[in-house]
Amino acid sequence: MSRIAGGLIDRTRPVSFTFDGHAYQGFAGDTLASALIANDQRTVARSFKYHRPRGILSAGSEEPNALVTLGRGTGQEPNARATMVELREGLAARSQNAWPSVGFDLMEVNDLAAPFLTAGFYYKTFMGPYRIWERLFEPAIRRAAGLGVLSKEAADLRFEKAFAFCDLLVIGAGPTGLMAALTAAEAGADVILADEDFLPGGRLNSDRQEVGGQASSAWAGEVTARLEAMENVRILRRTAVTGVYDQGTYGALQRHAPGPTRPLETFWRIVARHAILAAGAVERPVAFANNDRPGVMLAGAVRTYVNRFAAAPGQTAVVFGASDSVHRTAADLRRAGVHVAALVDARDAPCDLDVPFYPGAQVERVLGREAEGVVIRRADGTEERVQADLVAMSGGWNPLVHLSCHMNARPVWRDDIAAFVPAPGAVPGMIPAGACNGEVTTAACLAAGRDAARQVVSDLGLSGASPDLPEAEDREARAEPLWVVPGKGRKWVDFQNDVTTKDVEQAARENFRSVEHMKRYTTQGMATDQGRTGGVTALAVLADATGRSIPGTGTTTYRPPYTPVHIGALGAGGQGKGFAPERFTAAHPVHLSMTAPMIEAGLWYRPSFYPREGEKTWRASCDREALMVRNSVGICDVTTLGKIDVQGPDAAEFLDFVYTGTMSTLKVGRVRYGLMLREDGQIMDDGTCARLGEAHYLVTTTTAAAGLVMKQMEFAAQVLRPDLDVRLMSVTEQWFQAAVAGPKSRDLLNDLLDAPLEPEDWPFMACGAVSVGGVPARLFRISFSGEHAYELAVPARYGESLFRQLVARAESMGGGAYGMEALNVLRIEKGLLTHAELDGRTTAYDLNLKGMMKRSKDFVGRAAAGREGLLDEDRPRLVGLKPTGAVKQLTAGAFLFDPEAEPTRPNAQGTISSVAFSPTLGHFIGLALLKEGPDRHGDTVRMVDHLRGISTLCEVCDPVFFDPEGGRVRG
Amino acid sequence: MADLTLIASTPATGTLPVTRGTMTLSQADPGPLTSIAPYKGQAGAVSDALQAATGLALPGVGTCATGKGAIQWFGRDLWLLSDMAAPDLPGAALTDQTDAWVTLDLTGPQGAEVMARRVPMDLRLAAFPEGATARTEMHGMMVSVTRTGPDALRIMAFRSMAKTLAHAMIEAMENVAAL
Amino acid sequence: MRLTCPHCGTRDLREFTYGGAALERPTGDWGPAWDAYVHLRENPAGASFEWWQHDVCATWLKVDRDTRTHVISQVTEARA
Amino acid sequence: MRFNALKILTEGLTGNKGWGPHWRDPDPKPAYDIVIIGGGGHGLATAFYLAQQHGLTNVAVLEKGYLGGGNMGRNTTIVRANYYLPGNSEFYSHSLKLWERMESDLNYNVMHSQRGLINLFHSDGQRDAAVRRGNAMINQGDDAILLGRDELRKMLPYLDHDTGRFPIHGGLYHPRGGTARHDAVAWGFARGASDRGIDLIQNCEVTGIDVEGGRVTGVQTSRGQIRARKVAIVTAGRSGQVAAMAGLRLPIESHILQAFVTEGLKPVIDNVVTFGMGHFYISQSDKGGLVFGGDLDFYPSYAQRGNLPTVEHVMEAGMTLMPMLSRAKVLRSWGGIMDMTPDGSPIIDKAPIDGLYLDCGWCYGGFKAVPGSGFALAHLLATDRPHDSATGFRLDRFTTGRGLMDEEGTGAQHNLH
Repeated sequence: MSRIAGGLIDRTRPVSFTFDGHAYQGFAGDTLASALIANDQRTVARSFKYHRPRGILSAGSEEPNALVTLGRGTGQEPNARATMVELREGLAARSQNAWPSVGFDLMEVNDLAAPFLTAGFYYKTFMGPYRIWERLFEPAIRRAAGLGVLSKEAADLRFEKAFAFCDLLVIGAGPTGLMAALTAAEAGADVILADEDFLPGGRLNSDRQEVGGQASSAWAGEVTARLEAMENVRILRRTAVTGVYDQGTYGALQRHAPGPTRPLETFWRIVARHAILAAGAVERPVAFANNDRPGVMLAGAVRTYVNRFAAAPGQTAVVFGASDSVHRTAADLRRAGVHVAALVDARDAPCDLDVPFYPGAQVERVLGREAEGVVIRRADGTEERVQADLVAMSGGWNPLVHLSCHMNARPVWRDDIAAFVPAPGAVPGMIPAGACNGEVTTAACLAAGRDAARQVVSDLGLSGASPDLPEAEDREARAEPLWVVPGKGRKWVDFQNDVTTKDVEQAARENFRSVEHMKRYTTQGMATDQGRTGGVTALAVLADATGRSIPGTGTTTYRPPYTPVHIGALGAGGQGKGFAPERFTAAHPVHLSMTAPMIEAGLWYRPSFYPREGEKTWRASCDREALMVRNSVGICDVTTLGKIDVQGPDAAEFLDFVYTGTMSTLKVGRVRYGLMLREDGQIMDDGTCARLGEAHYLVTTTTAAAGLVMKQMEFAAQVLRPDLDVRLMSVTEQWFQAAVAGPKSRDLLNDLLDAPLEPEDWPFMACGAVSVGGVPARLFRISFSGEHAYELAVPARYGESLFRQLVARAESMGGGAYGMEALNVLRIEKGLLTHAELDGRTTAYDLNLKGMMKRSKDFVGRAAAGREGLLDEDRPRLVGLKPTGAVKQLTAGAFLFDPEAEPTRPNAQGTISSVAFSPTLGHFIGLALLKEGPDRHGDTVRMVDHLRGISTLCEVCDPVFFDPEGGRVRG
Repeated sequence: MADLTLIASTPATGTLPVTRGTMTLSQADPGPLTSIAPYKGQAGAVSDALQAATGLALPGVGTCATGKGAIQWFGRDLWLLSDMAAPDLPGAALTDQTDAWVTLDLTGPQGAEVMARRVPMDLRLAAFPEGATARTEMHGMMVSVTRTGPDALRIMAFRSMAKTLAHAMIEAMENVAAL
Repeated sequence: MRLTCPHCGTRDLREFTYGGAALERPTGDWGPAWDAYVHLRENPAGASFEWWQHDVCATWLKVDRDTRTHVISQVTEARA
Repeated sequence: MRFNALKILTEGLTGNKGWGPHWRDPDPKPAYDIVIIGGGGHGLATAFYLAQQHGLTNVAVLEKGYLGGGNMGRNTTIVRANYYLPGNSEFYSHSLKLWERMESDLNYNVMHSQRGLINLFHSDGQRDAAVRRGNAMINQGDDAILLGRDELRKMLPYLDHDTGRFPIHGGLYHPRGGTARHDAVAWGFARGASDRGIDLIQNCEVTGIDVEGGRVTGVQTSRGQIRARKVAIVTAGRSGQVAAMAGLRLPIESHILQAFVTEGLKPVIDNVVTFGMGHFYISQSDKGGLVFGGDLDFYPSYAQRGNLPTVEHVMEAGMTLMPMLSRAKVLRSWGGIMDMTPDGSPIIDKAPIDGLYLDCGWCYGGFKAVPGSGFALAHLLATDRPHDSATGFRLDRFTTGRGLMDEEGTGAQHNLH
């Protein structure tokens, strides 16, 4: 055990966990990483390409190495960063990407082949012969690549999403963020403070320093408590702001402490009038040989483990860097009882610690598979080997500029701190402050936080005294950039993706000199940490290799998310039925009670057919239902058709504009069939238009197009014809509507309605008010079956009851309910259209409806429909088909050819849009779009359905198969 | 002609009321609903006529008024009268909407937290006080939200989506209760 | 992205639908003016005048928006 | 330098010092026979085929940034030939054949992987539409197989076949569909063109197109004037701006399409799966990342970034289709700028100005079209006749209404395809 005294862990609450099956103990307040360190687990993972053993590099979300799998089986979480996993009782973590074990991984053989696996090697080999890539090379590469394993089982994991609004979003709860939040909150602003960690404070919890006369961690705790007590402050712990979007919208992912019914995570969309980016900075590694070995750790992380988690990452340490902060690291290690074998400062700087000190020297390489020592190159050029199991390194700090780049701004280079900082004005409304903006002392961060908040307070028009700045460390921490140590060996710049300085140099030699080319060629920065630690180092190597400065070489941009986000969180609510609302008609319980299989139609559910005892196939039910309508009476729930109420002094003129036909001449109490075009002249939808009053119409649409039609009509009313006084209102939901179709439909209604229908008042295409059971209803004598038929509408609350009554009466008359299948048969028999024919590519001309376009008036789509190409004679146009060959089946989706032609694209003459078996006619019938179709009635064509393996000859005929004179519908 | 009685059924929300934590969701009956869309230049006259007939004038955008019945702003040039039959209003397009909506009442102190899981609007009391109403979106549904009390919100959605609405609300209530 | 509906105030993008470039519809038979209206686009990289609908209150809007930055400088009712 | 395993071996043994540039970085010459504006996939492929097919090498490709830096590096790398309408059908069929010989053409492993593509359907109507499309593919000589519920369940057991919002009835399987390594395609074409003598000029922004007497004479660039007998605009995402330099207005609106990749995972999705009802498509890269995308953000944009509603919709679609995804983490997102046309199909044609050629309007299908487009444009540039595979991509089809190729049937609103 390497547990030491002190720290911010709760020693009264021990926590048991396992790693690779071994039982360990940590404490509440530990991360998995700190607990593993405290239990002397050095190798915790394997790298992506070479499968090199890896330890823990960092103490934050920038961790490239220590990725583990949590849990097992359904719901297991691959690629969890040990540094971000809050230790909890029973946590079971496993190493990944290693076999048989993380200590002995056979794939480590890749490391021996490293000279042949350099940047981009795979672009230069594995080519041909035919399909050998898919069959041999690719499967091997795929198995070797990847990290953790995703369970293929669907887990029932609860994630959620939420919206939040605030005056000020403070991103990061380090010294800058805490001070900013406090300043704004005390002025009365509505503040959200978000921090990735479960403990606010940032580096105040990691470094030994005083703020306001007390330990910095205590000050952080005190401020957090003050903020928590304020009603105008919300502190979101464990929350990473992941993305910046337009007009002050921020995405943020909150992990929750586990609980039985709790969501795992909340994905927040935060709308903030202002934001302060106080994200801090992460430390850079130094590129020296074998800098990836377990035991090599960032110096700041070493301090975090020692000071905050009371876990010593080693017994004997070498500390290496070119900044004052490495001296601080050495001091903290000593205080923690870790032997500091060498403090190596690449600068020629003084040292006031009693440790072996190497000014002007560098750590040249690490010895051992897990660090056992280092080779130090002294200022005089001589070498010295020093034993150590911990190498703390610091190559300087990268301000966390990521969020400032999400709206395309590129960060700007500051030579004085050798780092990129956010571009001014990078995100409207967001002020970068503190370490992420290049501040290096605690005092400067506190002041920057307060100043940024003051600016926001003033912009919000608030006032109030700002809190006093607490006293804090103000010593200028001097640092010099330190990128690459000269010497042989492989030096890692991207630990996870195994990219070394050699790869970057080779990329430059191969002319991948643009930083984007280098990244994509070497994969540097493309791993789960997105190059957060080593990215700027890689840039420095590329700059050196191409003889340019770092800012002259460029920077890469950062895109959301800042830290990886579960698809389950971003897609919360989508699983199962949640993806889109479900719509049910009022008669849904009746359909279910009649055991009708329900099918989706848009968002609605509609009955497919109503099976009766003895009916073994859907066809048996469908045939019976279709014949029922032809011979007696059928009832069909047609509620889902869109219904739009159009009223106003100019309603008639308006409808003349949106329909191809003329609705202004329609008499009150009558219905007309109508076509609506898109402005490009092709059909958008068809339906009926009923005139209920002089200035009152009811438009029906197809189920699928209801929303689209409403939108286009509003557009026409508000944008195209604002001169017309008309009001549109959807009444789809208000009315339950049922079709009553068949020769006995009038008898049925006469038995049902409060007053019988006088035949002379109810000719075909009449409409009007009726009463049923005392309930005011609407009746339309319209037909989608070719039969004498009506549609009866009642307020939705009565829908279920009405449908039951209708079906019961129909059944007593030898009829019954019919579903979508029979409806489809009936309409095909009559050559009536659905979206199988109105597929968005057909014109009125194509469907033999050219006469419905009243070109003497303006209407939407009129001009474009007149384009010559839309009136070409050889366009596929609507016909009927009957099978005449040996095979008596037709299939929708089949193509049509001349009987002797090869069934290839150049010979295609058309396609079949709809087919049905007509029980009335006793054979299959189809609707098709055939070149010059209307001129080819009586011709024979061949139908070929390659996919279903069906081919047959058919006769081209009129698309109206049944009762072409329409006697039944009018009778 | 037969002796026939049609039985009314309520929107199919599943079993309500439901309580999760501090919050309760119940189905409300707002009585008759009528949409009122004044024609061009008629809003003032329609408001006057409505006031004369019912005591309720057309309220401003985003607000509602209550008296014997209630009237709420409901969209562009559109209001919704509830809990009373509509009077004759010649300057406006009226439609009966009584059966077009499912109406749920969400009561309890965490209404804003629950709604924050569902709609992209700030519904905290300070931003959305009593008398405020809004049209907004909830997971693919177009809804209306009205604050009917400090601890009470009323949500309306299309009747056909009653089940989805209730499910979405209950799930949000569960999450708030658990966190 | 957030747009400010003249009725409802500033709302999330998910409540809105883009409806095409804000062009004036020609009259008469098909010709170059119609081709320009239906097909051709200035497609500016910068200030762009667009029709949008605020779906939840049904208002069609004219939006002046920068296509490079998504900054919205003005929203009015379509025919305000 | 020819690439092969032996070369890797010898270089590996000698310190990898012998690798040379994949392409040259020449300064622009004062004049060329042909100038291609745009060093993306299509421009580079055009250059390669001009040299390989037509022996034309007095050609320059002008790129304002770095090669392959636009949509070529921001897509979901899907390669397929599964179109329904004539015009598209023969073009993508030809393009797929070029993919199948690309690695030997280029001596570059672009990791073209024909792992199969499946389009799901959820109703009888959608099945019929899928069959119609599959029949069109077979009419064209390509491959298509109809999968029923049970076959699909065996092939893709991880889908939520029954309890998702749109239960799955089956799929249209296109075995030759697949993916490729997008960047490598650009680099391979660049290397092939450069090796054959074509000048690839990076950091060279075209600022003007010179037209004299109705004829193109050259271009103005950030690196000076370059004269040319023929100029091709191959700048998807910026087509409108570049065409405007010649006074043209195009039937194109630029829209954002976002795409996503997860952290690396061991193999879990073997094919390309397309979920039309949810506007969602997904595959897994050889590195292990799940690469997926959805629909446009639906507003015009040049910002190369989108907003959350689309992001969330894509993720929700993923969750209803394959709930196992909940534990995968999105690592990176990006946005490409799509040239959206009124019928969703592209344009390869002469412009109404002599010597000016257009290759644009690829909507979001540009990646798979790279070789086909380069081949067809090279043919048009070299012969002034459209290639047989691309006779349908005429600019005037919108004006006349003849030969529209609206695969989605959504009409002339650019963003709806």
